[in-house]
Amino acid sequence: MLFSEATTTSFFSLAPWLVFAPVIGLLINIIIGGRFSEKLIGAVASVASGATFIVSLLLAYSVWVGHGQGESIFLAEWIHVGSLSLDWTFRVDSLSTTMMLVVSGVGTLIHIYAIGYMHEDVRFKNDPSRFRRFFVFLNLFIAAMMILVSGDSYLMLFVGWEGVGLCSFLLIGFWFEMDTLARPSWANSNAAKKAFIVNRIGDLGFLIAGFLMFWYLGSLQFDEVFAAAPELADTQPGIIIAITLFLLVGVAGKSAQIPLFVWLPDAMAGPTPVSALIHAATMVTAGVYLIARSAPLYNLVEGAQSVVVIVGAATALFAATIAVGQYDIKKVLAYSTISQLGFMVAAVGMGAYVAGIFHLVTHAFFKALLFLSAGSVILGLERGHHLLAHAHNGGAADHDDEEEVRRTEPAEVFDPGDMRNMGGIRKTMPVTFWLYMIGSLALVGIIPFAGFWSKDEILLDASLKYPAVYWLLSTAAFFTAFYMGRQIWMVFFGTARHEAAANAQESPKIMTVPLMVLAGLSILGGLLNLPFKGFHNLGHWLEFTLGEVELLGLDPTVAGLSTLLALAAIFISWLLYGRVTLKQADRDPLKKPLGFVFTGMENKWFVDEAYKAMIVDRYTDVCRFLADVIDSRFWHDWFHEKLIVGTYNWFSNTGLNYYADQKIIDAFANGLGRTTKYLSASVRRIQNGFVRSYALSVFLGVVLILGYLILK
Amino acid sequence: MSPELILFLVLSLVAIAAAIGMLISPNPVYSALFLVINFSTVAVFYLILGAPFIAMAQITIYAGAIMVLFLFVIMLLGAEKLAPGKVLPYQKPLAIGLAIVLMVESVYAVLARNPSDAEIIVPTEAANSIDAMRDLGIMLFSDYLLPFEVTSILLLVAMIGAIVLTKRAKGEQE
Amino acid sequence: MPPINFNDIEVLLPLIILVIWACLLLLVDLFIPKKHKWLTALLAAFGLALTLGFTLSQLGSESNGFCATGKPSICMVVLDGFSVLVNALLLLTGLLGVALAYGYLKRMGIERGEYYTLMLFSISGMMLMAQASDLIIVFLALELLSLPLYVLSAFARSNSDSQEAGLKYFLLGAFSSGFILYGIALVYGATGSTSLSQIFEIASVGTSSLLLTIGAALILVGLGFKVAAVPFHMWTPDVYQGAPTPVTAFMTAGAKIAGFAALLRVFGSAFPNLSEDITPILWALSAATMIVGNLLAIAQTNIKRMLAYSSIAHTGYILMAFVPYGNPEVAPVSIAAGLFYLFAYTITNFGAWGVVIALEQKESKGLQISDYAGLRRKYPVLAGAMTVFMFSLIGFPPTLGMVGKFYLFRAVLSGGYTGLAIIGVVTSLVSAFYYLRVVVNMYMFAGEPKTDNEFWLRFTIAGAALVTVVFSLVPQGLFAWASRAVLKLF
Amino acid sequence: MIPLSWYLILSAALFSIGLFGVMARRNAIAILLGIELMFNAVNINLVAFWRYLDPTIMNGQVFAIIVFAVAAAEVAVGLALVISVYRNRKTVVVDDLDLLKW
Repeated sequence: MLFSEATTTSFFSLAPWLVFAPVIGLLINIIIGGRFSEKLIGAVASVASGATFIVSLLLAYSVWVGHGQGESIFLAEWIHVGSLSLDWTFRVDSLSTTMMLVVSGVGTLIHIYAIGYMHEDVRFKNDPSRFRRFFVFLNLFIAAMMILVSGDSYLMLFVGWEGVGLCSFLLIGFWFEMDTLARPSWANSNAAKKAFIVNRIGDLGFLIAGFLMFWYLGSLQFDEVFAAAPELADTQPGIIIAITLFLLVGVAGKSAQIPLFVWLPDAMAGPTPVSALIHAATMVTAGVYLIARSAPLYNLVEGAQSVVVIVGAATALFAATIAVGQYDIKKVLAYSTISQLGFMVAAVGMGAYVAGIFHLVTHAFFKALLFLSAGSVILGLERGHHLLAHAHNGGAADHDDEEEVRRTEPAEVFDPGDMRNMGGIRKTMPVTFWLYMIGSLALVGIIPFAGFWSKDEILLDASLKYPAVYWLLSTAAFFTAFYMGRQIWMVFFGTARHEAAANAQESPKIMTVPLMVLAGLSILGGLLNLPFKGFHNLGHWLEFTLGEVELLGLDPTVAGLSTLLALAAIFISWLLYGRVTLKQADRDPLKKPLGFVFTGMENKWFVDEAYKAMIVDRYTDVCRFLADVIDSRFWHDWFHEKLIVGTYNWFSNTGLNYYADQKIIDAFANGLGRTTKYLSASVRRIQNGFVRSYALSVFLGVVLILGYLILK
Repeated sequence: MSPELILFLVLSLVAIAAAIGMLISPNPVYSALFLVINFSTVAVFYLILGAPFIAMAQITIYAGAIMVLFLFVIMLLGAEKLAPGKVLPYQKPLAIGLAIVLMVESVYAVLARNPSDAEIIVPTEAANSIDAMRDLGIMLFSDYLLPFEVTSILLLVAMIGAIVLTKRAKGEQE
Repeated sequence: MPPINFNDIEVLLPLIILVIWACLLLLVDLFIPKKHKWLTALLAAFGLALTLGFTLSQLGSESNGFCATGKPSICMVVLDGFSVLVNALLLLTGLLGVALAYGYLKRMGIERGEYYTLMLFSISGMMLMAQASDLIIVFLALELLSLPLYVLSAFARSNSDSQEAGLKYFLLGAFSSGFILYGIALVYGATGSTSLSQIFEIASVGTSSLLLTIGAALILVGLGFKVAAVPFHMWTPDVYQGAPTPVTAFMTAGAKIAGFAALLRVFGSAFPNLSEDITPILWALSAATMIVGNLLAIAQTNIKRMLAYSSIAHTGYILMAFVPYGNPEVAPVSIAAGLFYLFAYTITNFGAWGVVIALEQKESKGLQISDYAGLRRKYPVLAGAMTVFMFSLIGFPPTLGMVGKFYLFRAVLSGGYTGLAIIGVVTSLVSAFYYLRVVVNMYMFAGEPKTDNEFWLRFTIAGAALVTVVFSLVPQGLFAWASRAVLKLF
Repeated sequence: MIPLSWYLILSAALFSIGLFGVMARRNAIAILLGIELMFNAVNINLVAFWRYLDPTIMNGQVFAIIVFAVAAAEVAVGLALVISVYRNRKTVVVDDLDLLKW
């Protein structure tokens, strides 16, 4: 019925299918997917995602036909209490359709790629059900993301926000039981937990912002909030600042900005398509979308905007320096993502919403391309390694004793993601090489690739509004070019540093074809918004939602300088990494000239350590104080000796081992939980099983209450 | 000092002494017997207050039926001898302290009643006790019919419960 | 003097039918052979359904029953929208309780017909509680609902845990009855009446008296004990762990609903003037309950005990709704939110206990959280349902728990109790830790859980999971019902 | 005539003693005795209030009678539970009943 209602000019009524399509897809896979072949499962999921893309296209078309007139599509009542009424309503306007197109478009390509990628995973693990699970999660993610971008109120946005967070958690921990020497299984589930906990901090900020909005503005619906905000800004500007800054906390959590970015690098523990889709192209940009969506609020308070810009720019530079010191191919890309997100946040912070969204779109193209190509490289290396293992076993091993092979081989710890194991892959995996080159050039910002145009627009805006930020971002861009150069030389040029790299094999068509599409988009993406009169397509498009925007031309100085910086950085990287092929055991050539600075980069500037020292350990101390002084001294003399034994054991085992054995990540993710748990474990000793003590507790309550009433 | 007052004080002392006796005698048989004394004294209070029916009920139900049931079970289980068990050293002092605090609080609450509380009527001479008892009966079967019926259900439930807990099914071994 | 008029019977009709049904069931059960006890269960369920029908037919009618001769305003029981809603919820609890119990009793070898009879009596006590408008009836209803629960807790006669639970529950329950009785006596002394409406009238003239306040506080203690509020909660984990699991499931929901219904009746209609004194106490109880319940749940390894602490924690959340009870501006929305939360909790809770029952083995085996490892692999539907329940208990969308918490926090905030709301939000974040542990166990660790295929149990679990999700998407109707039900009380 | 408060204080004293009994005794039956004393103390309150408030309305007395019945019902169930526990554990000492804790 929904279809018949759609007239030739307006497809708005199709909006709910944005969510229905992936949900139907995942339901099919859950219910009858057990009997499907791998291909069919992948096809169902991809078709579901593709359907979302088509719906997005139709919606975008409707907006375009209606001259940018968006529409809100009511689906059902949700919550009506007192003055608050919230519904399941989809908001279709130029901003949300842009996000829909990016998410569903890139999402569909990644679905297809994942069919090939996960096929290998399944083969390695002998568990077909995980294939199905993976695609169910992916579809769930698409559905949640669609709710996020199409929500008509902050609450609906929050539902999607939590939904994608859940999918992210599930998918980071997807390999929770995969135990290899290079990466033990607990590292995967800990990475998932870390992401979840850090994101909770951000979500708390979002929640507080939501409560404030409801409290002072009386609504959570976008239009109502924006309509009521100017008046509040006149009377109580502090509240608007608080709202925007608390929203920024949420953004920092989801979009991995300082100080909450620590989860994103660890999130690379998930399968590569996940890293590409969720942790590079779509979910992490939700924060940028949130700020762009809340533009009417941010425009009211300049102070908050400056904070956003500073956070973004600082993140951009900080993460870029860390990326220089990483050895894992995906970690480099992860820090690069953080850095690029910093660019976007800085852009939307300074009011250059078009530039921010433009960069979001092009970044989605080329970063997805880079991640997926990196995945292809990793799989290529694994295939090569696999081949070697068979060769060592006399080449007779069957696929049946896959597990056998895995168990016998760990004599040598092989990490297929370590760039020090690579080199010369240009020859063994030519297609991947060229795709990777395109992605890198787009990221580095070489004319005429997509990244050049979008990054340049951000830099131009910055040079006009915040000169200091312009220099920060330019430095970040320099580092970007440097680490990408370093990566390209180390991975693809020179000679192989490991047998596996020498024997790497090209990936199948199902993986490379989506990559080619992404590569095409990375080359041509700049056409969306060329800085020439008449070509500001995206600018005009978004104007419908964001109001009048300033359309800038090309500034030859800014463009020239940034290109020059990029080329210089690539040249330096060639001097260091490209001129001579490194040996596997070689120290990084940057280590000598930079010394401890490089050690800092290598170790992520010790942020994890600092968090442990400043937050986790202090929290532990407080808990320990409560446990030790209050609990142990106070209760123990009255209660059981067990407490002494327990505390003693805890100190000797947990306490000491804690420092000796545990990894920092582990401490961060578990510290909160474990100490709360300990606190809880000691308090529960009061529950000693004696009826009389329980009666005493009741009695104590009575006496206290009566005392309060009498003395009051 | 009026004889009424002296009677009240003596009875109070007996009642409290019996209660304390119940508290401190280690043998539950003695405890139960002390409680019987206490209940009987309280029945005299009811008489003084002009509620002869309640006094009778107190003697027959409480002191008679319930306490006999107690004694019966104590004897049945041989529960008068307790093996030394775990002790909770903090429990007693804390309980005493709290009980005294509660006592003080209640006394304060009683004495601090302000005049706006429901009017205290200077007690008239107790009505003819036969009439009073008839009034009670009428009350029980008119205004208080529902509580009366619910009480009967409550007793039925207690009966079922006691049987369920203690009756052995056929063939069930101890 | 006509002793009874038909209006009185009409007001209590569902209750009377249920009691008569229970008595008949007791007799009929004697003639049902041991092998066919399913018939008793079926008859009990049928009686509950019948009563539910009669209850729903009372929707919209309002009247008083068993009034004093010549004084039609002083009545023993009342029938209004609130009582109908609560009674319907209680009967639903009963139906779910029977569905969970049948297979379990058989499997554990403790199947006896009296189980269902006692349950029906307990429910009638709860229903009476919801309709009471006199303190005597409140007290009697409390006893009527408690006595069968004491016995049911000790129903597994060969199981030491169950026996211990029964005795502990009884001793502490009787102890707390002592307090409530003392409180009622003081209130009677301060006002000369036990009728709620009359107490309100007398208390609203003149200044508040300490005797009345203390009496009210003692009643609060007694009811706080029933709903397991800190610091009157200590019996809860022991009893919930030791009692046969279906009894626990029934207690967590039924006793809580009845306790809160009485709390609302007594404090809402008799003591709104005392709110200045009582509200801070409720505030403190609610805060302490949320904190202690959630904190102690973290350390538990036994799932029954964990859920027991979770039940304490949820008492704290619901109690939050009662904090602004004396403020007629906020109270209706807030109490309606509390009722909605009670519904959400009942459904979710029964589902979660259902899964516990499904996995429990003889001699208290299969009750560790670690026993849930590998559930996803062997029984994916069961694991999925449990995940839904855990998410609902955390308050994660899209579940009833999330909608309930939303209503609740919103009401509390609009009452101006920001501190309480913050405690609520923070403790629910903390609670994610222990609920998710169950999920992690089910999904991420390997293990060999065992369960029998019991149709009614599976049916209940699946139904509860479905309702938990579906009603979270369309909660409006229910909330509107709850709002209508409480509107007349203020 | 004896003032009302004297009765109330006597009742409070007996209630507190009963309460203390619940918390200090280890024998389940003795604890039950303490609870009975508490109920009894409340009854003194009820009857005294009845007498001093308005002796023509019998509601205090009716309440007292109902409390008797409730106390009897509680004792029946309580003693049955004690017997049942005794059969299982051969003890009536509540402190021994600590399988369930923490």
